[in-house]
Amino acid sequence: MLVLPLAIVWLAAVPLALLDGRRRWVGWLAVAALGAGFLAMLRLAVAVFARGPVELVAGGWPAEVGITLRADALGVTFAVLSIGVLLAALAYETLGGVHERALPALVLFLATGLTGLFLTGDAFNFYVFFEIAMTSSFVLAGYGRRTRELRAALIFTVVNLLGSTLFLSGIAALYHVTGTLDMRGIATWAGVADQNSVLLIATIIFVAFGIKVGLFPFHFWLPPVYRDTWPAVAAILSGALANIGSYGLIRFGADLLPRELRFAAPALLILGAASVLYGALQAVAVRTASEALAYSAISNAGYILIALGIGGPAGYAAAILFAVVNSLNKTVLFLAAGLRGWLVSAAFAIGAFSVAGVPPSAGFFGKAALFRGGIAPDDPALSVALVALLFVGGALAFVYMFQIYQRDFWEREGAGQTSGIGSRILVLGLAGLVVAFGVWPEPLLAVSQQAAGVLNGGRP
Amino acid sequence: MTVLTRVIARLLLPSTLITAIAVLVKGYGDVGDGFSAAVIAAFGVLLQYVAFGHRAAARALPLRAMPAVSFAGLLLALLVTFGPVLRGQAPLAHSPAPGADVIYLGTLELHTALVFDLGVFLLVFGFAVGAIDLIAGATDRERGQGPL
Amino acid sequence: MIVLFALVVAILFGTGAYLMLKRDLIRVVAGIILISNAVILFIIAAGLTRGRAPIYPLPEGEPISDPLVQAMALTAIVISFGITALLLSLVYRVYTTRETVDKEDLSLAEAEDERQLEVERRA
Amino acid sequence: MTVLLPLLLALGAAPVVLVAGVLGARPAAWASIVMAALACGATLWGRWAGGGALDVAWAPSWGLRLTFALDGLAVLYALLATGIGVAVLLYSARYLPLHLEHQGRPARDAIRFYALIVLFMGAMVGLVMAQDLLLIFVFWDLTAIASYYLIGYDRHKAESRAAALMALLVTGISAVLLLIGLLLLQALYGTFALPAIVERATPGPAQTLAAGLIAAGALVKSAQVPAHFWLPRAMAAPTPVSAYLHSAAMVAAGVFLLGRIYPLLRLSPFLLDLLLVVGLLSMIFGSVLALTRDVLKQILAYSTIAQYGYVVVMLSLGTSAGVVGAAFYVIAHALAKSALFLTAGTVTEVTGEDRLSRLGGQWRGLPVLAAASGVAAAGLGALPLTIGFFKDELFFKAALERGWPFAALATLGAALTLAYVWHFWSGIFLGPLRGEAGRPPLPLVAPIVALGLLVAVGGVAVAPAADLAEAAGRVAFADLQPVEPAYHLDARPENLLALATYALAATIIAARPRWFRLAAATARLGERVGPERWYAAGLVRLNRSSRALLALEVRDLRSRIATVLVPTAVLVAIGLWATPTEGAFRVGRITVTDLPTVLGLLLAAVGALVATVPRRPLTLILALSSVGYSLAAVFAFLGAPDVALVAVLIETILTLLFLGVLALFPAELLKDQAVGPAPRPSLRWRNVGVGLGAGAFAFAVGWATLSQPAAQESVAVQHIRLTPAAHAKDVVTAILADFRGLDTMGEITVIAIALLGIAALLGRRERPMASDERRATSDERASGEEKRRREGR
Repeated sequence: MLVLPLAIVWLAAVPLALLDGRRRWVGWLAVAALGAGFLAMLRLAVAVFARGPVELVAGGWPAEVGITLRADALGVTFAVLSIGVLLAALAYETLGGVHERALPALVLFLATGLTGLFLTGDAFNFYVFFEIAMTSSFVLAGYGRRTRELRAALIFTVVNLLGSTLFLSGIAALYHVTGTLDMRGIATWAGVADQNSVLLIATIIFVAFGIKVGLFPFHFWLPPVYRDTWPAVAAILSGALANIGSYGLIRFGADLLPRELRFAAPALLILGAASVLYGALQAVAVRTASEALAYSAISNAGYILIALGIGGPAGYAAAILFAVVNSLNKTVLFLAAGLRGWLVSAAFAIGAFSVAGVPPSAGFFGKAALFRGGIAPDDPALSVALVALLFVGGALAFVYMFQIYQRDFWEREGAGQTSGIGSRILVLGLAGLVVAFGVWPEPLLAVSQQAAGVLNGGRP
Repeated sequence: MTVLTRVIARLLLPSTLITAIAVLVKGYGDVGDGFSAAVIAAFGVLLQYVAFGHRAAARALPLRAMPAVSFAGLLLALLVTFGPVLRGQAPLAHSPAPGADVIYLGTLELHTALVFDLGVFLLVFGFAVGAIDLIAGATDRERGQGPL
Repeated sequence: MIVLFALVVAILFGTGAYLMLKRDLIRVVAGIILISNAVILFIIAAGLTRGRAPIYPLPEGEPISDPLVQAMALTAIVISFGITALLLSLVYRVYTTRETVDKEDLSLAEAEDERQLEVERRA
Repeated sequence: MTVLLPLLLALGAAPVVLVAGVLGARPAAWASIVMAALACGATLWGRWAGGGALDVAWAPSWGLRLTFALDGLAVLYALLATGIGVAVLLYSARYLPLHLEHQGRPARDAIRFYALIVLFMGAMVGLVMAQDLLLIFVFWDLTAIASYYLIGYDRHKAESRAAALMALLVTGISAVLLLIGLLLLQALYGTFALPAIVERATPGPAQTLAAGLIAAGALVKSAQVPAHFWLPRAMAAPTPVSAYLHSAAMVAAGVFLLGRIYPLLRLSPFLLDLLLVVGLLSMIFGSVLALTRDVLKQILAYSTIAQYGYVVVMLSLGTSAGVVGAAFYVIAHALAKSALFLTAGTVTEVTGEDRLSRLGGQWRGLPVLAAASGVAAAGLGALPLTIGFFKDELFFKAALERGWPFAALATLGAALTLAYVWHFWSGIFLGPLRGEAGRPPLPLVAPIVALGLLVAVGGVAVAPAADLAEAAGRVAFADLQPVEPAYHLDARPENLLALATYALAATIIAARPRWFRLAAATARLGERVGPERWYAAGLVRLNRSSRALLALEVRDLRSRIATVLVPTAVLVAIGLWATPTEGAFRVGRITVTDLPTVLGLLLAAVGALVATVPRRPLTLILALSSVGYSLAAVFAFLGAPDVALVAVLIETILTLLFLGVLALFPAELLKDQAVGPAPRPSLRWRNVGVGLGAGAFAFAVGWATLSQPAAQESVAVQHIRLTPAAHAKDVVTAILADFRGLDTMGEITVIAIALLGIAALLGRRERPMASDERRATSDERASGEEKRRREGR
């Protein structure tokens, strides 16, 4: 059962690579395969939440010798989310008409990478799946093949390659100090290793994931990439791929290196605050919806970091909840920004309200979780500072989201022809999901708490 | 291009391929594996390019099929990976199982890991040759015609 | 040896970084290759138990070099090779659409686009 | 059931209206009216049946519950929301088609309007019944969303858009204060259930802070000074919206919330005093400004600010008379104010004028309207025989309890109210005839008549309203003293104050020419330096500084790389500084047997350094491959023959690929690169600096790691041990193909993806497929371009 979601997408990707993805039936075939993978993942997730983690060692070797695949609450949460986002984006592009033959296969390869890295319990194996995901997204970023997209792809590739090499060095270094690649083993042995080296290793791993989520000051690649890539690709990058960064920060920080995370908490809070304010301030004066969303992504990455800096079960749960909600929001918004018509305007508005944290939307609970985390610390000065920061960041989110919403959807209402009904319904359905989680938040809240519970640093 | 280079190139093609196969099957016992074997084999093909030019090489060799070879290799490796799952074993569980007896073909041990390595070989070979072909093709388009 | 490995890794990484800051994209690719080399050297150094090759029959009483870092290094080499090849073709495509391998020019084009956006926004 | 029915009817109204909208705008209008009337009836029935409560689990993980109760406070506001909702919707059913016709918009646009109004109503009903803090917040923001769309209903007008944005920003952002307060309460008392919190609450700074934050959110919503400015702007909405917003929803929500959390407010005298100041300021300020306005709806808007100022003052007096008075005041005000707004709408509709200076003498053409709105105006002005008389009676009574200064201020406020009400009504209906009036359609008058009648009836039979108010007060004040408003023909202080009010009002009206300049100057001053200016300037400045910041954003690839490397170096440096370094670093020994390795390493280093120098790409590539081969040698010396072999092979093929791609670039271009202008020296040194920084942090991390002895024996030992079991001799190959075969699987997948990417990038430009060429060229391509274009480029 653990292998099934991985096997489905991986095996399906190969024949699709040889087919011409511009044909409609190929696109739908890919959607069906990805949908099957999604369902298998969902089944796995249900089992994990009901009965606890599932694990197996590839090749039937003893643990640590072979690669351990481990599905725990944290991993399956991100996996279901990311594959869901990919599914939505692929269906969106298939509805609108695929332009390049490789697209469906690339999305499936990306799904393979994401599934694998969320389900693996081995640090180096994580790196390998990470590279599968990154390589497919490098190619995807150039989708459209005009100067704009190619430039975005180049920037994306070069900066993220730098991040990948940093991450790889981090893994090698962790192996050196712990003598193992198994995540559980690393968590055990990194805690007894000398703090000096582990902290430095943690720093470069942090940078690698910081680049991925677009944290200030590692974010400079992000705005042109999110702005200039195709809408569906931008949705994939921000809704699915950025999850690697959030997941990585949570997994490597709170689970594998909790001692270093606690030690670096002040730095995380400062960087997070800078990211929140910087991204939100930049987003105010931008010219297009996608650019506003890009800066908003930077701002929201800061929130995740702040939640991690707050730490404890509440902080980690908030980080996970916010990461999930943020990914949903960005998917809806990027997809909606590429369309026109009144259903789309409603979807964009729902996304905007969710980003601003207005109920009844999933974003509200993300924001409330952050505020609860901000109130939690015993130090009143810290609490006040955190709450004030969250307040200012939220206020700016109101300004930038609704300035752009009014400009793009109110002022220009009726301009341009309406997009296809299929894509619009898809986007509205996603937005409906955001509202549904706002009305009935229990699944999100329970999942984030349970996911935080599997972390070494997140046990009460 | 002199006649000599062409002759040498033609002669070298089988020998590189044989070296490659040797590296492939010997991998388990000694240095080398499917990957190195594939790169060595790719050099043999590359030599044909140098000797005969892209057009001629493309005519003589099934270059168009390279992506297919590549993905067939990937599929093969994937089947070895996920095949055992159908039998209720862990993925990549090789048969014969660890410690069990192996059928020998001369000194060659028949083992699913070998099939896995074959998949790697096909994929990397397809990649190397395919990439070179694509670059050569782009060169052709860029300046009409000519060798690498 | 420890400090020497660290130093050479640092030199490879630093020169790679320096090349990545250069104007033309060819040098950026070269920089990435150097940085990858630095990382692979670091991986091998991370298993610094010098000894015989880990191939059976194992030598008696002699140290054996760490096979796991070798496997990691091999995987990393292959991955970075594939990605470098991809990056090279991306650079080529950027060149054919922009007629340049010059980064400066690339950012100029971006500035142009942004000015265009500004004009449209005002309108 | 008694709770559920009004709630379901109110919340279900919006979907019902949308469904009815499928049939057209008129059915939607009727559906909205029917649903509002049903909800109103259900609320009355619920009150008759004695209230009730509902408590269902919502989100157990956070301890959230769906708790609703139909208590006195809820009944009062729910009746206002649904009852006035019926009147407003009846009015809208005729008004909106006219409105849309004027603007040349399709009649179907009205459906959205009705749906939003009933959504607004549903949100209000939910808000007043909710007993769970987060639930309260959910409905609170839902009213903000509904009002946002209603204010921005005429979205083609820039004015409407700005007003909607302002209302959303001001009320939405201030609502976050409320949220913080609610979460703080939860953190203090461990529950989101308001009744439980009221029980557990004890005075203290944290409690005061929480209650203060909630009150702040409530005051902004009630448009109290200094956050009042959004309300007059919100007049950009169609008139029925204003009528509803001001009387029964949105603005009323603010004072409702103050009533809801009153037990918490009471714990802190400081907070009550603060509220008192805000209320008094709003009262005076709103009244004075209302007196100076010329646009009909503006007068009413400032009046609302002042009127809710009264309510806040009454609440903050801290007496039971004040609390009941506040509740009563809300009823009286809602009836009168909605009638007056609708009057303004009708007058504007039939005359086309919306300013007092262009109106006058309209009673001739609109006698019924003049009479009905006259009664409503009298109600707002607190003349006897209207419900308004009692609101002032209670107000005076409460003020007197606190002392004469408060009574004096109350009198002044009441007099100002009477004065601007007169200003408004007489300006429209009395004096010489100005403005051509057509005949108003019946639905534009009937709701006003109905509301006027209610105002008059309330002036005779005060008991029902008084009961409602008392029941509402009981929620806030458990130990409530009954208050019985009635006409007393004696010389009690309240009556004297009322008389004083009339006299003062007459003076103010008569002396209008004397004070008008002063008042207008004050208003102008307020506009020039007031909070609205701050808002506008703040928004402009925010956008400007954001644009300036945006201009600073890095724009080229090299800086994007540098901005990754430099902060990393800084972080690593901080990490080094923050941890003890003593004994953490080891140099390590070098023996004679290491010499080949050392040599290889040095060659690699030299090769890398050489690679930075050449200007010709070919030399660069040679330098690169020398690095690669040297490293391969190092690997061989270190006992890693597999790695060495692959490194050599890869280096060779990579060099060939590199050369191949290079051959694609025209020679001139590469030459240009080679001899092109040298980069500016500053830039060059910056690059060198960044490179050095990168090298430094790599060195630090590398050295720190390698100095650290492994914490345990490497797992590789087991790999070596188990290799024979895997039928292999070469441990590395066994790891790659067996132990860690999944890594290899991933690795070759990366290669396959790279091939896919190279094919996409270097292959022939993809042409649209023959089979669906038409689709691909025309609509697919177009839709792609369209996407781009629509993104605003």
